[in-house]
Amino acid sequence: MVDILQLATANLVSPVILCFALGLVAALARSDLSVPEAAAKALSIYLLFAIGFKGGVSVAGYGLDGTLILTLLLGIALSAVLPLIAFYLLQVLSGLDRLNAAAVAGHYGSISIVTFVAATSVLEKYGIASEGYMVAVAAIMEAPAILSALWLVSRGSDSSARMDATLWREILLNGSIVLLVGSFLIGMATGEDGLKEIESFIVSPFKGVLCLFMLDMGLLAGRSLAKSRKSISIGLLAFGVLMPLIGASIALPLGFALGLSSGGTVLLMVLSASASYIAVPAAMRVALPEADPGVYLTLSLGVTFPFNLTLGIPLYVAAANFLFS
Amino acid sequence: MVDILQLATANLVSPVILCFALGLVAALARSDLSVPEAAAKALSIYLLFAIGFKGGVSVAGYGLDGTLILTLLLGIALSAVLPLIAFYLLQVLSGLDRLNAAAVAGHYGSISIVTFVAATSVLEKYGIASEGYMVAVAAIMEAPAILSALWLVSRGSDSSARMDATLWREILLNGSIVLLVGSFLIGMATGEDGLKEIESFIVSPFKGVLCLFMLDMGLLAGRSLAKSRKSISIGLLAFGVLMPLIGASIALPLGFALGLSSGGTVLLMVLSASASYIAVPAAMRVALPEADPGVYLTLSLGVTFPFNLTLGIPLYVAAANFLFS
Amino acid sequence: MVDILQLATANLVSPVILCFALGLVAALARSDLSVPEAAAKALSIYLLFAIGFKGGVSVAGYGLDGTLILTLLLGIALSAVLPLIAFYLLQVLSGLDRLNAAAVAGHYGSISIVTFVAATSVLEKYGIASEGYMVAVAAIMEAPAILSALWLVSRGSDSSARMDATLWREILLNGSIVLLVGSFLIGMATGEDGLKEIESFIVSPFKGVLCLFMLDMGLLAGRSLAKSRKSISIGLLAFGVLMPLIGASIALPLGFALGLSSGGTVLLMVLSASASYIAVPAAMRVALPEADPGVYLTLSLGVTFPFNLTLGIPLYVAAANFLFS
Amino acid sequence: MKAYKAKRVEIIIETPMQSRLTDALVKAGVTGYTLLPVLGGQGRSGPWTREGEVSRAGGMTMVLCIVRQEKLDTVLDTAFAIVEKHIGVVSVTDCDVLRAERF
Amino acid sequence: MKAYKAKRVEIIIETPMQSRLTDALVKAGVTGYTLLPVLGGQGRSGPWTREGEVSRAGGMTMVLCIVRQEKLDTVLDTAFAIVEKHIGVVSVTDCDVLRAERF
Amino acid sequence: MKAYKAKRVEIIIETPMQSRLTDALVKAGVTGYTLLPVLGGQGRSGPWTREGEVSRAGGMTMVLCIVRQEKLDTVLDTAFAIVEKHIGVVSVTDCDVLRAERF
Ligand SMILES: Nc1ncnc2c1ncn2[C@@H]1O[C@H](COP(=O)(O)O)[C@@H](O)[C@H]1O
Ligand SMILES: Nc1ncnc2c1ncn2[C@@H]1O[C@H](COP(=O)(O)O)[C@@H](O)[C@H]1O
Ligand SMILES: Nc1ncnc2c1ncn2[C@@H]1O[C@H](COP(=O)(O)O)[C@@H](O)[C@H]1O
Ligand code: NA
Ligand code: NA
Ligand code: NA
Repeated sequence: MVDILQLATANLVSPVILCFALGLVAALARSDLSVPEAAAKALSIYLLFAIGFKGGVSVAGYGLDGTLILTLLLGIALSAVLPLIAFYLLQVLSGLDRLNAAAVAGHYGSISIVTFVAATSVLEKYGIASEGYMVAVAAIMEAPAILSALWLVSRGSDSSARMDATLWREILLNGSIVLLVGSFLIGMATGEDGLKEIESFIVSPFKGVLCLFMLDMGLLAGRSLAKSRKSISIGLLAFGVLMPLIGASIALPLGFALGLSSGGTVLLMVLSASASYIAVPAAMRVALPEADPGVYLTLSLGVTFPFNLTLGIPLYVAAANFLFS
Repeated sequence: MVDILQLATANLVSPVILCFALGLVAALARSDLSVPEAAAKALSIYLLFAIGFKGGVSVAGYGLDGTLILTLLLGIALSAVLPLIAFYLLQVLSGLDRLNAAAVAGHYGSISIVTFVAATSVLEKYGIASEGYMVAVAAIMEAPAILSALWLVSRGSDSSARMDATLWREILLNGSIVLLVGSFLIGMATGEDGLKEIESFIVSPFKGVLCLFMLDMGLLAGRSLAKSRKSISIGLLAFGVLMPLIGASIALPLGFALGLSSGGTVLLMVLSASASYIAVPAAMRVALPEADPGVYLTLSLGVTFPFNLTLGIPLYVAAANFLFS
Repeated sequence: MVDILQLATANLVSPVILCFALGLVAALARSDLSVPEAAAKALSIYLLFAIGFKGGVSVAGYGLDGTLILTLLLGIALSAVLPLIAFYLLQVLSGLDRLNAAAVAGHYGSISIVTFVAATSVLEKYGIASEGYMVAVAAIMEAPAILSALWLVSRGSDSSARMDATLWREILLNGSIVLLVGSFLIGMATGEDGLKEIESFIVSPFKGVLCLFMLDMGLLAGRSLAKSRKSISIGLLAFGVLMPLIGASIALPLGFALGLSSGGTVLLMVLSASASYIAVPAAMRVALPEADPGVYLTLSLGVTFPFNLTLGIPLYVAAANFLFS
Repeated sequence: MKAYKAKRVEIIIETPMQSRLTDALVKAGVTGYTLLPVLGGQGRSGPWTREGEVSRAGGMTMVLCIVRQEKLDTVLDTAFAIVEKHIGVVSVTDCDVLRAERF
Repeated sequence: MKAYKAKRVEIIIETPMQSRLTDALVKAGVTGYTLLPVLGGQGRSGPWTREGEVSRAGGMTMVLCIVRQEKLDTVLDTAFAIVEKHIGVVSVTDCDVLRAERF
Repeated sequence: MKAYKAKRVEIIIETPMQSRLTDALVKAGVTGYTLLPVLGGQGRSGPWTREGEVSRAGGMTMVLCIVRQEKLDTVLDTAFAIVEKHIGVVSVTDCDVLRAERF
């Protein structure tokens, strides 16, 4: 227990978390502090590129072990199944109608890449190694959850989910997936030599860039909380905290059973515990326009994201530590 | 004297100054060279974050000495009083009406954070230490001057100054103050450990980023000079050069008396000598819409800023050196 | 021959090239991956500043040798004459009308600074030194080609080329020329001392930034290919590959005769071989509005740029190696 | 200068729907359209802004489409079918255009 | 497609005043508004551009507000009270809107 | 609120031509204009977008110019002379403005 508390405290006073807090406070105090949209997008391109590339280089170095395929399949399964659990939990905890519950559920099957990145840098700090291909697992977990969400809606009588080929292409070829997978492959192809060439761009300044991105995430989270506070009931709030714990608890034994390292298992837990706020919301606006973004964005960005960032990640690290030692 | 000249010359051939000069020349020659607005804002976020964070870390390291509170109070006093002097000087030197004179005066009580940043890197170059909390003094000096300016206007019969609660909130919670103070507190909380994590983002590339920002400042200064040359009389020009010298001369003995280090005193001089071009203009557009931005922006950005950058800072360093040794 | 192949292969698996390929594939697959306009411009400002500055520093270090003036004159001559050759070649290879042929020809006399930058980092990788002032040659080669293109048009009866003083100013003072020449002069003025101050900004992360810029170039090239595939005939395609080879072949003996180093000769070849996609297209929209951008942009960005990047540069290096050893 | 009567259709639509709308407009026979960025706004679903956003989900785009009067109904039907379930605003103004052959 | 008459009010206002204007418009009963970025321009106070700006002071924003005809006067009075002493432009156009219940 | 009749001229023009157009408009006697950014669009010359662009060549800018009715013809002639050989769109709408003395 002490261990967790220490981890959590150490985690809380890191620049990364405090930058998030600064953004949150600034937005709630209605400061006009803001990161230009183009700069925020540039920061996210940098982070995706760096994290994908480093994952690829690490795979090039240590080779692909047999568990890669299995972990990818597990990722798909988790992404597809977690929404069903989330949907059920939402009906127990909140009065959300089928449509909105399905939309929210879709977000929790998918993943938040910034939570993943934050977890990676916590692991690094404690010298815990992890499989480089977890980046590929992250990429593959983005989309299946959307399907599950639409299936959940289509079971209802008043089905209005719209899924067409264009939407499929948009989801599978959305910028962040393409960049993550692409830079992963580039990292694999160029290996350590490639890394050496661009190390002082993607490795050394990485954490500082993450700080600025977290500032922006804090601003977004604060703004969405300030705007949609009313649409988030106690039940939904409870969901936003419980669901990541459930996701992580499911991922933990599975990662262990599959033979992932303790670091890899933590990352799988983080992927399961985190909720999308980029790819899924965009898909939902097209496929389920009647669902209220105030609900799903606020839950994902304003509740679950900060929870994972502050308490979740140290908890998952401690739990994996416990199981693996 | 030789010392000052040397300092000034060495200062003038630094990449930071030359980048400013490049921007100035490009704008005056009507080149279409420009930095996108989003990029300029991103650069300023970086600079504010880095300077605040490093200030905080240095306070965490050396502790808060007793003079902090006094220096903050002194900062408030300087920011409030300098506009009165500026107002008087303007009436002596130029035919500016009360409204415009008050608006200009407000800019000179407040501060220019880029001038502050430029001074910091000159100090660093010469290995002159300064109090980390000067960053907090910079933040606290932003707003009081605005009040003084509005008070100066309200004394006139045709008062049209408008100050409401919203404007107050906007001034006190404006993005740059929040970011500067916030990152200062983050630096204080995380200390050297935090700095180590993000050092290669906020320390090593700092000066290079400053160069690009100065290029943009040069473009802005040049554009404002090209546009408003006519509205700047000889009297106003003299004011733009005299006022910083007066501000610095007032700050010098006060900093010394308060027991600030020589570096800290230089920074206090720079804060007093510099004129705002971000926070105050925005406030003036709301509170004194009839005042002409062509006058106050051109003076602040086109005259006083380059003066401080090129001649002022070395002069202040030399003066402090002289007094402290 | 083995040498070239090795060079080409090593070149192909570098992160820089693969990032270009990623962008190309993403655009052709119609992914929504994109770099915000402001970010792309910021990246290009960084690259121009860094390459100009480093060129200037290297001139400050090794001094200006007598060939500088001659090389500049040669650059002007190449830029002015290559369009004539290109124009003739286009009439042989394609059915392009006079107007469009002249517009395309203008692009090939001018230069692509990113190709130049990419070549520089290939040279660096192999430890091949080059004259720092080649940056100035790059700058001077931007504009003369535009004149030649307009002259080619004006010879036709239905002359509609419009060249006025404003356009002249726009071309000669266009942002990239001013920034390149300006930072070159700054580098010359501040020398190694200046470089040391900003080295960790403009040297270490350079290649990483280039990667992201190449990603964007790939996206642009892919988009322009996807859009204008139909307007590019086999003849034009052949031109897009032949013309750089011709340009480089002309530059090789001239660089050698002039006494340039082998690295400098490679850069001169690259400048001759590359086609503009920033300055010239903008000038053509004003001066030759009836020419089809789908033709000249696609050729320059979609055909010649990738050709130089992947096969051209290693070929030029190998050819210069052969001649100089 | 001879000017011709036409209709200026202005549609503010969620960014993720924009390509669907413009593809449909082109199918419906418009000769062109122009996209303008939108910074933020407010409506029944509350205020929003693009500042700091990474996702396209929350934003809106303005689609401006100038059409001949006789095409207006087709264009509005097309637009309506797409914006129907979505938030967004469609407005039509009379205008005069130069170079009528372009529309 | 049934369309309804409405008024399209377009206000170009200094960015630091934008939130005051839109707050006032909402109080005056408009159902929504849209903010468009402005790159630059020229007027009696000379030319300006947003390029490279860090401060919000020098820029302008376009506020677009579609209102029912009967609300127009209230909206214009509100707008005028705020832009009165400020630089900026207010224009009103007749327009037709779909989904009138939204306005 | 007293409003005055005026004309709202909206010109979508290639960015490299913008300064020529606005210089000419000012010479032709307009009291001001406003520049709006354009994200992308489609026309006879195909679709385009500003995303990732470094060159100004491929983009367009919207020039908005409110003029008194009596100046309209001069303004349109001026605009036409410049956009004539270029891609781009010119449209004119009737509008009411506040503060007529500004135009
Ligand atoms: N009356 C209006 N005038 C202008 N824009 C509006 C209006 N109503 C809504 N909008 C825009 O449409 C978006 C969605 O509106 P709504 O569907 O009412 O939430 C808003 O955020 C505004 O950008
Ligand atoms: N006639 C006009 N048409 C369009 N925009 C205008 C006009 N006059 C002024 N503006 C805009 O309003 C701003 C301020 O105008 P002014 O108050 O005349 O300086 C200008 O910079 C333009 O952006
Ligand atoms: N009917 C239209 N409505 C709105 N914008 C148009 C229209 N036609 C063309 N445009 C704009 O003008 C640009 C050039 O059109 P074009 O000259 O037809 O290629 C397009 O890319 C659009 O941005
Ligand atoms: Na998840
Ligand atoms: Na001051
Ligand atoms: Na060339």
